[in-house]
Amino acid sequence: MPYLNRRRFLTVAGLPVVFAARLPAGIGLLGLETEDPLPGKHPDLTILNDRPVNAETPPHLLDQRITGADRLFVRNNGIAPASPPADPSAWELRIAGEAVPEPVVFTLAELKQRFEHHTYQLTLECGGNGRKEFSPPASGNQWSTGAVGCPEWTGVRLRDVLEAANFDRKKAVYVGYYGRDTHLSGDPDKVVISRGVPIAKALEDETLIAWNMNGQPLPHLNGYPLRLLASGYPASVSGKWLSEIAVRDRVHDGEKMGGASYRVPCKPVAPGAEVDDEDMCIIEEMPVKSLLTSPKTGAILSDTKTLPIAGHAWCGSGAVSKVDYSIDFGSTWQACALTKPANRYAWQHFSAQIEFPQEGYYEIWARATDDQGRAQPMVLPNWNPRGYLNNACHRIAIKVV
Amino acid sequence: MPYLNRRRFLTVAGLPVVFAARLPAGIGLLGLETEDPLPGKHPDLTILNDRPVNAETPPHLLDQRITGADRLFVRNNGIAPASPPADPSAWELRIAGEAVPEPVVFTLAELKQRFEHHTYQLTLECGGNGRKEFSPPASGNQWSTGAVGCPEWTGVRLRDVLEAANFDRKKAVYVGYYGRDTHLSGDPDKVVISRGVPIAKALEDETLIAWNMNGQPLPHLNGYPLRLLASGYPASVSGKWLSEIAVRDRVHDGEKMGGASYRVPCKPVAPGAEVDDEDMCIIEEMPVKSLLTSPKTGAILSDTKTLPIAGHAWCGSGAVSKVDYSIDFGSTWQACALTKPANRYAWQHFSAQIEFPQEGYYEIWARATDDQGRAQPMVLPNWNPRGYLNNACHRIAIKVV
Amino acid sequence: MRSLRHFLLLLFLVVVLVQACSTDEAPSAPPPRRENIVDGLDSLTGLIAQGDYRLVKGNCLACHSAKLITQNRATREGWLDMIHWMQETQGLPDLGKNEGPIVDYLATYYAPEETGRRPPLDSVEWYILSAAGGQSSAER
Amino acid sequence: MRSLRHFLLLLFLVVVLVQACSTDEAPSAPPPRRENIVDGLDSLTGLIAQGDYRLVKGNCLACHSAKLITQNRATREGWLDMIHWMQETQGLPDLGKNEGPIVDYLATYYAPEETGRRPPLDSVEWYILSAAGGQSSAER
Repeated sequence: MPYLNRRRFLTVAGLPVVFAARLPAGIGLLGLETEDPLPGKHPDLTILNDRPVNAETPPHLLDQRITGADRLFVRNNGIAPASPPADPSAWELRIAGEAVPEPVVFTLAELKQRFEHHTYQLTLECGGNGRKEFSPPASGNQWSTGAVGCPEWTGVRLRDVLEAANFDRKKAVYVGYYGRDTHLSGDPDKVVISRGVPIAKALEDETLIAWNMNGQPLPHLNGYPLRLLASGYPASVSGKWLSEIAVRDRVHDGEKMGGASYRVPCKPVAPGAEVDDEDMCIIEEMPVKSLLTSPKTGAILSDTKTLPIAGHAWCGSGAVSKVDYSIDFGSTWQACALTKPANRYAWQHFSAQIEFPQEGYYEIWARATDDQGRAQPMVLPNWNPRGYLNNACHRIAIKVV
Repeated sequence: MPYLNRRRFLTVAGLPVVFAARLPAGIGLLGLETEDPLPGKHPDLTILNDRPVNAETPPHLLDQRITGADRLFVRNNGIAPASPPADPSAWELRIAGEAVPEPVVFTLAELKQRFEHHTYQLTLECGGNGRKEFSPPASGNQWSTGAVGCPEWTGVRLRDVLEAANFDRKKAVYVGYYGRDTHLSGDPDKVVISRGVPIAKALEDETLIAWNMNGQPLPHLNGYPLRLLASGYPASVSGKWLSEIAVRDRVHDGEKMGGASYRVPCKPVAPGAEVDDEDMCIIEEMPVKSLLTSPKTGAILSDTKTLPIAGHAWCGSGAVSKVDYSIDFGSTWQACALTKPANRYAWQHFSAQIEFPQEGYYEIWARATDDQGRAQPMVLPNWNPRGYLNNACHRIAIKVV
Repeated sequence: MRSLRHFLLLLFLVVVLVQACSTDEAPSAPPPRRENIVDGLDSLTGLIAQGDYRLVKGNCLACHSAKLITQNRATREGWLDMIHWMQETQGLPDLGKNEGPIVDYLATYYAPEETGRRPPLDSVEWYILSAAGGQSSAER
Repeated sequence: MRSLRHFLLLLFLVVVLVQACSTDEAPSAPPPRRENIVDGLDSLTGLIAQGDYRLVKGNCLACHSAKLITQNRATREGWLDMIHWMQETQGLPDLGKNEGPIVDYLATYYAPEETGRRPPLDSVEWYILSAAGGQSSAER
């Protein structure tokens, strides 16, 4: 019988439990723990779920140009490895799959020693960021705007490693990853999540096997000691606690590649529609988006009618070509200043100085447009069953008194 | 004691009536009548209220370039005169007020004979058109999109008549109207509504005292035999069953000129805010707006991916400079063809041919922009307590199968 | 004045009783519209037929249609504001002890809904549109 | 297997009773978090403390946090779909006779809300921002 500590007994005691007696060892009733579920993270992150750990970052905490490690959101599908590896340099990454002649294993030390190091600032955004606004509602973590960040990542190119494993360019269609997190059920044979990207994306310069974030080892909750990074796609393709890359001769069919997971209807559907699995398509490039990070929403201006605003804008491919803001609910728009990205897939920074015409309540809406002329919509874009890809304009509330 | 017919007895009988015994003569319990509340109107108008009569027109019924008399919405504040005048030519209009040396009375026959006739196509839109979308909700008739129309009106210029009454240009600030409708309470001393416009608006070429709509006498519900028309302002300034024009030396202070009636906060307020009367300002020019009148929403295209669309666009001053449509919730917009107005204050007609990229559910959004660069917002614009001036984009639903 | 009103009320009730017993209706005449409940709504007014809806029928519908109620949504405070506005400007008398139950009914069955800055398109009636020509071509 | 489970359940209850009577807690230790209701919510889980919320506590929280429930909204059918998905892919056992009451609870207290294509900005926490410099300047 599993060990049950006193606190757990007391809280279990009053319930009509049919399940508790079957609890596997180490699994308690949740919501009853007192430990910090977010070690190393900023205390103002919003915890959406503590098992698995999912937490997002309020917009004003993302004001930094390079997102701090303590501020990057956490979206775990399973349970992170219980403790960091004793010797991270011995961490093993296996390269396998139909398009590799035979599996090859590299330790983290070997990866660092053998391949050229690269550092890029790469945007990471959960495919479900913005799900909270879906109507009819979509099930899953109800992300508001904060499942996004843009730290600097250091590692080796996936391409270099696959080439060292002598992968077959003609056969290769997709890569899929595996990691060392544990399924929520505790079953060690269940894969938590195993997703990936088309081979062309895998071979891009910026697709990394990374061990450092902002010059420091990855935070434990974000994949320590090793993870994949394929920016521009939903963050779920960037596997954490990375232990294997499979170079596939077909579209990868790992856990959460099928069904409604990280897939949207191939054709637009009416809100609330039921969609068969066969009519769902895998999400690839994320749409253009922006976030107002300064000021924090709710600012009351009492001694001025002038307000500097700032934030970031990004998109899944190409670049953001402009950002505009509106204080009249989109009747008129004014241009913001916009920086070039530090590198491809890094978010860009916008800023403007707003002169309010008179006192009153205002909403400031920001709207980014990509280099294909596609702008953020002001309303929820195409509805989909799981609530992905909501890139509607971000907005904040301001009072001039 | 008032006369109560049998039907009224039966329906009153079962109720816990505290009020019925005090019913004035001629006033029954409403919702119990069987007569047509909309004589002369298209049967598909939507009745919002039958006492006072308020009815709006579904978008597809407004597809005509010149709105038919049977399709113009009805927004009455009181009860229309019980029966048309026996001799309309003897209908009297009095010109009075502080800025008129002494009151002058013209019969309708005199007006027709003495002054030059003018015909203009003039848009008439209720200030509360679109109120239904307000959130938090605003009280009053819950107009959807159909409290608008654009018939051709024939009459004389208000300016010519005021000049004939020798009004004082230096003293004149505002005109106010009075009409021959009856207050809901039945009290003959209560004024139903008495609004008006600034003198500059009153003196415009297109401000008419009109007796004809589309070459025929006005419909009874729309003001027969005589009404005011000051297009571009909320329709409530265009008084019906017109019996008097007061040329005022101050802003007119008639019924429904004050309080929250046809007024919005002078400064923008947060949704749901309480606003003191002294902080409310009279609505003047209506904002830019458009309506998709073809096809009717809900069209299923089974044998084509091509769809012609059409509609009208208008604004309270100046002209509409462009209309665009979007089928991706405003991420991208395409230009429509747009006609010039028949005359100032006439709505303009837009059209386009949509090629849908694939099967699926689509919403077609139309967005007009005025010659000042102000576009319709995609979302509810500034909230106000009574729900006026909602000019958010109109949209229809389409399926390509 | 008070006794006159009592007299009238009494007279009224007598007439109701007399009428209720009379059978002078021609057999071929359409039956009078009787109060009944269809799909949870009072068939004569469209009011939600729960709680004190009869108080609303008795006190509100002399001056305006029930549609002015059924198309609106408001909080308790909002409905009370509307009643007070009608009393101040439209001649509605004091509702006495009925005011509480009436406002309760309105705030319960006609409460505000949250629709955001853009409500969904709902209640779309779908129909087949042929490529050969829309319904609008004849009208323009 | 069945009798083993019965034995474990019995053992479990015995231990609960023994623990409930024990007083070996140091007096200075923080009091254990007891089940109670604050503002209508179960203080330990945040679940709305009405109806069969204890069934939800007992059957759902072994594998995931109550937050996965409290942040979601769905129809009865939607909640049932989620339960079936957990059973098919996540190892959730059959809930037996508890399934009905659990789904009823979820569909009642965590029903979908209509927010349209753009929800309102709500729960804004207002604060004074001085012209001298925003809070962001230090961070950028």
